[in-house]
Amino acid sequence: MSAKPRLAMYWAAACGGCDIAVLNLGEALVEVGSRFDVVFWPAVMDAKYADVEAMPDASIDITLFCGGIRNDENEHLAHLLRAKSKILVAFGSCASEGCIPGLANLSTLDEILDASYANETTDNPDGVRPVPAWRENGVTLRIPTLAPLLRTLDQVVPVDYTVPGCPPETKRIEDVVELVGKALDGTAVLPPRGSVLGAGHSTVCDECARERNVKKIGAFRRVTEIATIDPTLCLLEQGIPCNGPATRDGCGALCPAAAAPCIGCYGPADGVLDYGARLMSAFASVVDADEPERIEVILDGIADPVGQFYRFSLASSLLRGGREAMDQAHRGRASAPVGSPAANHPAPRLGRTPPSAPMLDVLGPQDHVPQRAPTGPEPPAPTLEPVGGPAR
Amino acid sequence: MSASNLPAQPDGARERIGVYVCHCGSNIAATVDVEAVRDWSAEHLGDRGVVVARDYKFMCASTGQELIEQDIKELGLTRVVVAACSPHMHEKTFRGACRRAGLNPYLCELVSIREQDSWVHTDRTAATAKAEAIVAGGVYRVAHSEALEPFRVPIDPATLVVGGGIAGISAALEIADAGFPVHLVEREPSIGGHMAQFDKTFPTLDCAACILTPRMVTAGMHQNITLHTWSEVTDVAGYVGNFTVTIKHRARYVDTALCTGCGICQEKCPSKVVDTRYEAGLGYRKGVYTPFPQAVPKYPVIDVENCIYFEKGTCGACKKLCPTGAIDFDQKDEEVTVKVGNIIIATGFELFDARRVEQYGYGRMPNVFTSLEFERMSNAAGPTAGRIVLRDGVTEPKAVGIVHCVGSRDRNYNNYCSAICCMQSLKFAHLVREHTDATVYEFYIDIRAPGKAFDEFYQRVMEEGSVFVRGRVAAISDTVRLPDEEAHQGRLIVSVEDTLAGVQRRIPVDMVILSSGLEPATDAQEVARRFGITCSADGWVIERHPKLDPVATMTEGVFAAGCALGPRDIPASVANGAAAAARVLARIQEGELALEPIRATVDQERCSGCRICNDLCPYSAIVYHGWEQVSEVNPALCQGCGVCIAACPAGAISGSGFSDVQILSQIDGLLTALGGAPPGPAVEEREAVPA
Amino acid sequence: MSATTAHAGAAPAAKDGRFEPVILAFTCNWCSYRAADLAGTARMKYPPNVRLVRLMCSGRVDPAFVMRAFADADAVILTGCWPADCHYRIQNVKALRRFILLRRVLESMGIEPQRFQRFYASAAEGQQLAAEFDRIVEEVRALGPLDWAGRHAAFVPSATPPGAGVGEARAAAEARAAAPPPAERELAEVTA
Amino acid sequence: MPGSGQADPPSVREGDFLREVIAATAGDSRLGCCIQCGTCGGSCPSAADMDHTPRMLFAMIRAGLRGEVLRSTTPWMCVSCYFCAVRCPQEVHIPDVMYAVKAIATREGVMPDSTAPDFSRTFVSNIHRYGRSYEVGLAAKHYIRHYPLRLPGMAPMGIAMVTKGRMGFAPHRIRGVAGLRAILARAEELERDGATREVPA
Repeated sequence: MSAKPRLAMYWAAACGGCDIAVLNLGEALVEVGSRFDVVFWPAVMDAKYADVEAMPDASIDITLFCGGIRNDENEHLAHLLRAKSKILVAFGSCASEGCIPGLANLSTLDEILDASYANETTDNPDGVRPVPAWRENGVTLRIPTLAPLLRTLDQVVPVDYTVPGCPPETKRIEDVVELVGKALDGTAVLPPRGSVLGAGHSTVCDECARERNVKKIGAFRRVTEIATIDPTLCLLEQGIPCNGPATRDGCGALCPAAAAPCIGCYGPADGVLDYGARLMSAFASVVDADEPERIEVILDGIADPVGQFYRFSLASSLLRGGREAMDQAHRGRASAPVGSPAANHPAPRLGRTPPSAPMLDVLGPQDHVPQRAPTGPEPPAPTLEPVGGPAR
Repeated sequence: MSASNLPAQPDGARERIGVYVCHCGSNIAATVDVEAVRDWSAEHLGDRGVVVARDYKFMCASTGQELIEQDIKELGLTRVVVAACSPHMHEKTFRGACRRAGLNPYLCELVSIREQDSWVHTDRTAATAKAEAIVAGGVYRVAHSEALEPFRVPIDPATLVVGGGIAGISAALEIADAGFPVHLVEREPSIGGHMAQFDKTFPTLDCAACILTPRMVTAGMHQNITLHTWSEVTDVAGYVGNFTVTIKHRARYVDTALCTGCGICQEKCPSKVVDTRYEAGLGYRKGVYTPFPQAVPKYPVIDVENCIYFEKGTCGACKKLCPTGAIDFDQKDEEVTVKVGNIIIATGFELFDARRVEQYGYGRMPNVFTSLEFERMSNAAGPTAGRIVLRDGVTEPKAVGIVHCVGSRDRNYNNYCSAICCMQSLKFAHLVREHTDATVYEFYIDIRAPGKAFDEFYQRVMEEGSVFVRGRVAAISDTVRLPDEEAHQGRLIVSVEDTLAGVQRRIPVDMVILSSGLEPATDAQEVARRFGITCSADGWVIERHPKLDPVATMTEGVFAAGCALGPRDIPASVANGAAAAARVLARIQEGELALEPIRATVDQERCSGCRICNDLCPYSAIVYHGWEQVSEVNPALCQGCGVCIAACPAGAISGSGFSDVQILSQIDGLLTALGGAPPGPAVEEREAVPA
Repeated sequence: MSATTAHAGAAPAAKDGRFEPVILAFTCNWCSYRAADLAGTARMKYPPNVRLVRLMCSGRVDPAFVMRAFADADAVILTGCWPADCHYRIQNVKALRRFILLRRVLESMGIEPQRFQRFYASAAEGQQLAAEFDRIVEEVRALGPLDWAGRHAAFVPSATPPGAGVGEARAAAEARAAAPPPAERELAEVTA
Repeated sequence: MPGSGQADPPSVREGDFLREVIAATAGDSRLGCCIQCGTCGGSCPSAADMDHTPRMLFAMIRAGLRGEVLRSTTPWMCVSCYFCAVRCPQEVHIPDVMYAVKAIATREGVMPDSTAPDFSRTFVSNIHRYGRSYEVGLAAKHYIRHYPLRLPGMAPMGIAMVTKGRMGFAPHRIRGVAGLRAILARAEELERDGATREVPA
């Protein structure tokens, strides 16, 4: 076994942007390479699933898992990497809340396949459809089978940490790498299991420099419908549906700074059960009309409500995330210890794994059954025991 | 030690919950299988912490409550769920039982299987299943309840009474007599209200002025009462116990420090104005005036719209002739600020405008009068010195028609019964008979005389010879139509169906009195908004509870009395005023007030200052700190509606008593008590105890 | 024990094979819950399919509560005070605004508007409340079960012919779930 | 029981007849909300010619006096002036109820005056032809057909009305009679299909 901590990164149902964001670390990547022994990273190195299967359980120290779970290959890898990893990180919006691939949850599989193989843009006279397995010349060819819904990583296996963003900002990735490094050195402790890394605890508005006033929205408009956007005033107050108020901070409010509304890629703030529900509740609350007819007219300004409120979070939402999202909401709640700080939040860590800290040495899938943390002031911080002896 | 602080159970995982299912005699047990609910709870809610489930004939009886107290002490319960009647009925009862046993009362949940189940359903199986779901909802919810302490605010001993009619005067006197300061605000130059305009009061025929003016004088001279007449409340800030009220004193142009109320200015003023307010348009007043001789305070006001000095800059007779030099044309409106702990709204009513019922011809036909006009006419101190005459001022009527329900009980105007018009109309009949020889017709739909000695008065008016025609007047006309009516040319013809005879009648009279209904003041909605109280669509103030809390409003610290609440007579208004005063006094005596601790709080760490919530609170309880860019809820102003909690996009606002996790858990219980999770492991001490 | 049902979440006992929807109704403490109290005191009858959640104000209803309810309920009702009669003055209007937007989103997500309804009920309108519950229960009964979990099974593609009902698609999904993982399946089975 | 035209024992029938009339009335009649105040009877220009005031007719409907109600002259004397409906404090749609009672009576052939339906038919045919009422023609035709001997007695009033401009000697024809006929034809068609109740008001 190598003396360096072992790192893996994997790319399931995602666009690959997260891998690129990591590569964007530039010189810091060298630091990663020197600190970690990269054992599995299909985007940058050759590796076979069999190699991973051959590893002992919990032999990878940390796995950054990108992408949602759309097919049985994704699911297999999720379980495999869960078993082999001490810390499994849902990395990026796809793994943590489904992101753009998750929008397919609005369609049935037949509709999805039709869109790919049988619409007017497709030249497919024989109506060929993919088959999961095909025997040709005595060889069985297999492709993964699509799952009925795209699921987030934590709807499939327990997840230790989440790094949000589409993709996560490179600077934030650096912070995470630094934190993990320090934890390995014993100079920092990791936050409780279930925490979000590389982001803040409030919302984009917290980082946004625009001036904000009491909100009353008389009309929603698209950016393109506005001749001049006030450079200093809150976009929402200008009628532009900006998702900033409901979106976790950490990005530095880059979009609003560029006069583009926040679209919500950093996901919900701490403790929010359903991102879209929060956002639509907020928007509707400040609609400046009391009569149903007038309210309807104002809301007509939101052209695609589901797209507006669930662009990134549909697969983790209560409804289109399906039963898993609901059940997770239950588990999350049931596990919130009354009297602990987590219970003081109205919706404790819903949709994530329970907030007890991962103990690297005993971490394993069997430990992820929902359980209550001991009552106490804080869930215990994880003790990250450096693998292969203390550094230096 | 409160039981909520008991050491955690060995597994550290579970509350110890007791479930108590009430039979309510047969009210619940006849439709819900109470024993089955008890057994089901013990068996299936164990994994949720239920350690004991009992049923009992009457949980609210002292023996039932003792059962709970005993279990809290002996079984160490940390949460209690009672399945019985509506929380509006007995929540306080069971919370009290828990408190006596040392358990924080907010850890007790009363779920209704009576009003919301056994009483509205007939299918026993379905009602029992629903009861089980309701109990599960309560158990799931209570596990996440928190121990709460009532919110305490100090009470400023001063009280604001808005409206100087008989209700407001009564309230003010009660409080002032008890030794506490009162600010009495009246829009008119004098207190007294509508009662000051009346001649007699039904059914006793007391002289209204004789019984009212002593009270006005007492109020005016009371050391604890500060009168703010010719004044209006312009702003109310703060909250129960601690209101800051801004009162605008309109300029009187009379220096009250110098004025002796001698009346010379009124006497010498050359400007004569029709008095539409006090004399209801039947009489005159001067440009400088007190509304009536017994006015309190005695100081006149100058009506700038009808003052020659203000119109043309000439005259100034009052100023020249005032012996004390009290006339001050340069006076300005003034605003004063007072601090009060409680507020009583007694803003009264306005008369329905009878012009709106066009077929009755008021305003078009001179000898159609309103009830208020007749009150002034019959008043010995009024414009006709008590003579009942036609509009020409001399002719006595030979026949008088009194029309009931004008603008009341009518979907075209007001749906409600104005309550006082029947008795008022009977009083009019009596007065007409007393003053004239006229035939009196009472046109009525129903005679509503439910008060003390009311029906006796009705009998008396019948015995006096008034003619009662049961039928709502269709129209009043001043032109004859049929040949045999020629003799009545120039009189008024009342068209009515005599519903007892089943025939249409056209009855000639000389005078018609329209018994107009009562309406809220035209600015009632605005007043309501200013004081943060609620009005019905009609405009009457809504009581906190129409039966059990009839003088409190939905807003803490704001009470209401008299016709502001709806049409009522003088004794009811006086009783209201005293009742509101009693409520206020009880609070002043206590020194502080315990409020339900259902409040919203903002987690400052998670608030990003987006300001979505800022305008959502009708009580202005949410304040924004611009420097820190965070919002905060003032718990004393917060009424606990929870709108901001549901609106906060960051999930930064949470609510005690109705937290997200409580509500979501209740939904879980109601819908999936056993849908997802299998029943938990058996708990040894868990038991279902038969009654 | 004599428990009538082991499943409190189950629909009220079905009679004559009739579908019995489960409906959750959010009520406000001051008007609609008191209307429900009144319906009870006056012994008016409405179907047992409706279960109430009492909140202080209809404006407390968070869209997430509604979504959570749809996981298991066939319909959700939002009730509160009449527009001018809100105990909290104007907060029911906020509930109205949210209701309208939420209903749009739910429709886009595939939930029929009849499954999410609202009405006003003052504290005096027990009869109206009961009548509205009657009406909504019948409307939802006519729509059939929402069956949110089952609908996700319909997302499975397969041999299910187009237009096959939810039930068949669900059966297909169950069969798939019961089958061994693809790697171990016989070719004939997967290519069939 | 339709067709009997007899007074039924009130204890059995009373609710039924009220329901029947309400069902037969277009829209929401609010008949059940009548408070018997008599505003309608007091307002009615024809009340003197009626055997019962409208209010009393409503009381009789409630009392289940089916036969008496259908034989009453009241609905036939109603001139649809709508005074009652405008003034009614309970917003009862009184003229609509009158039409409903007339319709039931006509269907069952129970009516105080056998010429009444014929009068209505003549009136309607005038509407079809001219698009509005034609009083001289209506009165003349009605009297010639049913009471020829009484015609001379009516002449002075007729002449007085014509000379004072209250009645035109020749019929006035509206513009677009064809359009009106199409509307009426469609209405009849809907009525035949039993769909009238579904047409939005």
